[in-house]
Amino acid sequence: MTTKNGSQQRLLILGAILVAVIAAFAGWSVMSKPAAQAQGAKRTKVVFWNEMTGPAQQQLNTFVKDFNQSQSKYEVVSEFEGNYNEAVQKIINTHGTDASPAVFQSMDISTSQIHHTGYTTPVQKFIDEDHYNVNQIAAGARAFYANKGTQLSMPFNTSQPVLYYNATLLKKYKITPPPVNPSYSDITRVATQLTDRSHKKVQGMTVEIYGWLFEQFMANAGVSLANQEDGHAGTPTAVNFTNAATVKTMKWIQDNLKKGDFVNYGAGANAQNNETASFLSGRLGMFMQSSASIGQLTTGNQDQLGITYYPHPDGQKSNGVAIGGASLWISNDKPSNVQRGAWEFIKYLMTAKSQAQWQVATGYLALNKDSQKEAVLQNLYKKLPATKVPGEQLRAATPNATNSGIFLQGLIQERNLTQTAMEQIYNGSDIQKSLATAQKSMNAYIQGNNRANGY
Amino acid sequence: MQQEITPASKPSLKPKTLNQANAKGFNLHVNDKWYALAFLGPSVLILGVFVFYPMLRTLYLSLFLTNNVGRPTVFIGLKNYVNLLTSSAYQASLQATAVYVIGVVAFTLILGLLLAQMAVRKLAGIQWFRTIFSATMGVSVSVAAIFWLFIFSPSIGLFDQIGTLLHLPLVQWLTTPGPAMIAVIISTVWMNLGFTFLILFGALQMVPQPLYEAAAIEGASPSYQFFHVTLPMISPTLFFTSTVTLIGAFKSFGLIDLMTAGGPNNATNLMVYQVYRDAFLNGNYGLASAESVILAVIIALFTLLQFKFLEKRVTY
Amino acid sequence: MSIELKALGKEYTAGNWVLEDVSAHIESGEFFAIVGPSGCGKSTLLRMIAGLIPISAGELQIDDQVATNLPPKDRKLTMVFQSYALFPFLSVTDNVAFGLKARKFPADEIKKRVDKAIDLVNLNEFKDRKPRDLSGGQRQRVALARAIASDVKICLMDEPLSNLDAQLRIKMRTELRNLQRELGLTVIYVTHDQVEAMTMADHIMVLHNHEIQQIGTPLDIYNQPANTFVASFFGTPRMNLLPARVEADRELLLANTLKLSVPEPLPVADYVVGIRPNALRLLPQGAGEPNAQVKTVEYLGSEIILEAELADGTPLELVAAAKDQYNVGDWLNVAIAGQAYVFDHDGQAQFMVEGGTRHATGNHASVQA
Amino acid sequence: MIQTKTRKPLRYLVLILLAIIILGPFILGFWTSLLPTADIAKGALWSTHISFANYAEAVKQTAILRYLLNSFVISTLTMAAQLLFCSLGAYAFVFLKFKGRDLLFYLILATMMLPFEAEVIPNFATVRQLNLLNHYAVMVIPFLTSAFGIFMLRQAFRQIPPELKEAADVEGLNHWQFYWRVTLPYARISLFTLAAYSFLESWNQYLWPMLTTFSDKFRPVQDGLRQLQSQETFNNWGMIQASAVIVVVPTLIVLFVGQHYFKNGLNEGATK
Repeated sequence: MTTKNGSQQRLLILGAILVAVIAAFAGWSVMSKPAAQAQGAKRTKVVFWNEMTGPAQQQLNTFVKDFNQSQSKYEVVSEFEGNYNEAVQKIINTHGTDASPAVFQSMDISTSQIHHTGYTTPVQKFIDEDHYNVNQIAAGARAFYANKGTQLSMPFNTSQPVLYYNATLLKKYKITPPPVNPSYSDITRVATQLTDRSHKKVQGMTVEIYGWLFEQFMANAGVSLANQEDGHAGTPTAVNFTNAATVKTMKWIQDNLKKGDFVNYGAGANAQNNETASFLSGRLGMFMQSSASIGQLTTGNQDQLGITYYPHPDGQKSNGVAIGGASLWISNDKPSNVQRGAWEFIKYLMTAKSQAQWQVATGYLALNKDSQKEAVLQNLYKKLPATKVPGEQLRAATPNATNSGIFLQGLIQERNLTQTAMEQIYNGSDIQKSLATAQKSMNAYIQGNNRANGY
Repeated sequence: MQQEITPASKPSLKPKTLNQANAKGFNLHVNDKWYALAFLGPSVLILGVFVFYPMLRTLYLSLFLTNNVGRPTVFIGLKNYVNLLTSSAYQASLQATAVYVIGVVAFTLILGLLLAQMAVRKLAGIQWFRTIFSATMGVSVSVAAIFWLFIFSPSIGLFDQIGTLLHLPLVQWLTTPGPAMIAVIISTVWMNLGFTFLILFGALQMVPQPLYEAAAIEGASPSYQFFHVTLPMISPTLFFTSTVTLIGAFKSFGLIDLMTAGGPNNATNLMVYQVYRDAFLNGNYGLASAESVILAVIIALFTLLQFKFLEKRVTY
Repeated sequence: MSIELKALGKEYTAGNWVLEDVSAHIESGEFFAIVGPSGCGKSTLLRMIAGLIPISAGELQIDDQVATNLPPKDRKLTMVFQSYALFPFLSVTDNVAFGLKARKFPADEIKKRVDKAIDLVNLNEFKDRKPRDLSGGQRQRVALARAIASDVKICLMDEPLSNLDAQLRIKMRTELRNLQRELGLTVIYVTHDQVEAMTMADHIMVLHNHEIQQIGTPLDIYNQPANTFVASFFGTPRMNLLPARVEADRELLLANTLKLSVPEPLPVADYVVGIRPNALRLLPQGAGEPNAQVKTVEYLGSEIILEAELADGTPLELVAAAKDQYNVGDWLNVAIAGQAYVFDHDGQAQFMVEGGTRHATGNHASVQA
Repeated sequence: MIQTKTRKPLRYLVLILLAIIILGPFILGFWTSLLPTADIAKGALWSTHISFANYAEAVKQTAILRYLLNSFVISTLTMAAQLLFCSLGAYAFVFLKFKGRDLLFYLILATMMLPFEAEVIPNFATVRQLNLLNHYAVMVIPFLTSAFGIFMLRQAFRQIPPELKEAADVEGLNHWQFYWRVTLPYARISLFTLAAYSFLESWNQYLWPMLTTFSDKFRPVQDGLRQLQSQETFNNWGMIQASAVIVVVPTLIVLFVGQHYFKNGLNEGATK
């Protein structure tokens, strides 16, 4: 009796809540929509997928808004798709469906994979059609996303691996700063002096367990990681981790770790957070990281920040490092007017003004050569001269097969494997053996992958 | 001994061949196939397309190498399985899953039982506690993950602050392997508690009071009563709850994704997460299919165990 | 193993007494029944004795030791529940052994006692069965065996037979009684069934309205009810209670119809007179003025129960011989032929009249004892 | 028991401790959602600037309300569909007579053993083929029915006295009429339980929407929170906590209002 009445009453209340909430939401979404829809009705919609977070995302959203206001033909809709790794498979998996993007950002090491899907229209097509002056874009960045003379995608957010040092600390302990293009022994010297003179209160240097850094050591030494000239001449069939330069580099790190002049912060986001925190609090003298960290390292840092090029092995000239970051691609599953809109958007992002603003806002390098003249960038350099260094490093290197990235599918695996090897080496394992194990696994992977794809 | 089952308590997993009205009614010889088609058609279609077919397809895919757009290209037999079972990374993932599942099931049950036991006795205001104890049923994965992410976050999180106050060594909860596993287990257990509490509480309420009275008079201490009356009485429900929790733990994904993304150093890289990684991050669909098959077999075994027990199950 | 209840009381919420001033003495080896309608507090009293619920007032002595605040397990008693309280997951043997195991008796001692107890209740063939595979009577015996095995001499029973069918109940009454005598148990037996109490108990405590109505042997209770409640509670069919007033000097007029002569003059007041149906006689047709009309006729085989209405509308139950024929609507001529109990208007017994002689009633003595 | 009298304060203490443990994350989440992020970042769990600013920010800057709407739409549709199709299916297994019924029932029962998580790869391919990606449909269609729901309702329908069906046959009711007029009203408690269960199940979906939605327009709330979490490199804790609270409050209300049903329904499920 009572329970029945009670239960029916509760049912009613529940139903009412459900209906009310849905009605409220429906009302809200209808109210908030018409403006946007009316505006977009006549325009060609260009869906843009990106993986930018934090300030970079804010800046990117501003670009999108400005682009949409700057013309009336296209409407770019920006969607954040998570991290780089997630985005690659999302892009591949949605291709040919209504859900796919017209233009998307994809990370450096996915270049070969995306290209091989055949799902994209190389930007070269639009460069040719428009007679777009591609020379205004940094060559080192372009080379990374080109294959056999064809520009596959447009480099966008681009960083350089650099070495950061705490200039104030060095001054305090009366240590000569490393030269702008240091060799391994230059770094060893500074690390040893820092550790000794601070009585171990400051740790000299750390090299994060990070496959990207492993690749850059090889690039700067001028050795290929994969055969077929790092894939630029054809599909690689094997990798070479056990070459003399790599062994030498690993030995350099291992020896210094043993001596206690270097320190191991591990791998992953954890390591990055920790080394940054230690560096900012003056407990770590030097570390290597993407130039995109500059913003984080300068805001609120009382100490003066020093930046050098990526270190190179002794007894040879530095070959230059490859860039990191991501590029913009145009999908070929959209009608030509949409693809055209995508290209127009890319062009907008690559203007000198946009690129200068991009570097100031994010720390990624301005790729348009004319950006250097822009007032915003000049102001930045004036305020923080060290921020010039990454750009100079990029321009200093002549692109060649070994410093233009690795055109290989499965670089995610490569990084996992090399990181495992680095971890073992840092913990004192035999260098040759650790590298050989990683190499064997990677070669097996490449063979399987080539077989599966019929190369 | 004889697992004699009284008709009322018989769990009806077995369809009765002669059914109710139709067997007795005058439409004895009617065949309702057109009705059956209309009534069952939609369900059969959906289950066929989204449950049956995919299982077969997963099995099929697991025997292949897949190319960079996910199509099976080269038949390699059981090679994916061999590779997996010999890979130390996959073994580590299995091990992490085992630790996680055991931890989650054990603590969920123990705490759930404690909550239920505390809430079952009559006390003024006990209704409030019962409501509170069931509250986490209303919490979804993401919310739970976000709440706990904050609690575990370094320097600003609750645990860190308490640790600092007590001058305990700081623990980097989510970025050191061991503590990260503990953190995800704690979060999962918390999320599970509401449901587990409600079920176990219901079971405890159904234990007849005279059993406790008899036990008390016969000289059983409260703890003796708990182990020799309460536990045996609710053992069917306990079993049900543990298998549900266990299967749920095997399927855990959201919490891991949000809190640790399988890290640090793959310490919380559970089986489902490994499937996701290999398929939707690495694009290795053949291998991921093999991992899916292994996962499905394990879960199916436990589900089967549950069914079997339900069928044999004795209701007192 | 005697038990002494000294002015026991129970309140669940302050000032709200469900039992008040309950005092009694239960002799060692006695079968003591507590009877009353449902809700009278008889189970509460039993649970207070068992220690399952706290005693709010008074004192409980078991074997001359104060036990008021002892936990149940230290009261040296055992209990048989209405629902038997068997552990469904344990076999008969394990159920019987439960208490012994809880008290950590040595295994051989447990086995000896359990075997003996099971033997006593004739459950040897069912030792390994689970309760669900036993009939109601068998379950009842398991509960008994468990009580026996504990080897304590006080056994509390809470309506142990009420879940059995009528025939089995009668059989079990005898068995229970025999067992109790054989083992020399002190039994406190709660029941709502007056027949059970009458047939089994040495002494009966009648509870009603939160307090004791009467304590006495079955015979006392039946023959000398202390008040109208006790009078009407015991005996089948129930005693007729008729309003009465003083009509003449030595005469009461019952329900404005029947006359009852009393040996001495009574103060003028309202009275209630109780007459058991079998103390009423049906006079042959035409022997006098008909004074009651038949409303229902119930044939029991050996006799007939008649429900009639006196002239002023007061209902009256009578017993008639089976050989006679009655129809609804027949007029009867009813006369008093046996004992008549006179109660004051509050229902307290005054005296009993039989054939015009007065007898004392209401064994108040045992209440005060 | 007698001892409990003295233990009462102790039991309250334990109860309160347990309540704090259970409620702790809620309270902390709610509390920090009221604090300025700057204070949280400093590790201060106390602030004089208590406000709902984080909520305003969450609603204005993120699509949190859109996520909620999406989840409501998806969960409500899924719930309605499961009620319909599961009850139809269960009806067929109880009241219809046709060839292969038992075999079919066993097959459907068997699907309960197959975890959806292990089948996402082909299922993704299927919905991609059907061009359902990034739409409500992709999150509803695979869950239009459920083996568990059919099983549970079948149990409930079997409790319907056969006399009712016989009476209906005598009255000349066909199966549709009997299904609608007798079966559904008779099993309404079980239907409610299934409704609650399927709604929550759908509400808690995480992996599948994560794989199949690519825009805020369709993204449900679980993945919406993930989106917020991963977009914020400089952890804006105040706003994230506010979003989490916005998400949890509706379900908590539903839970407390419908508590009675969950309890009964769950226990029915657990003990049958």
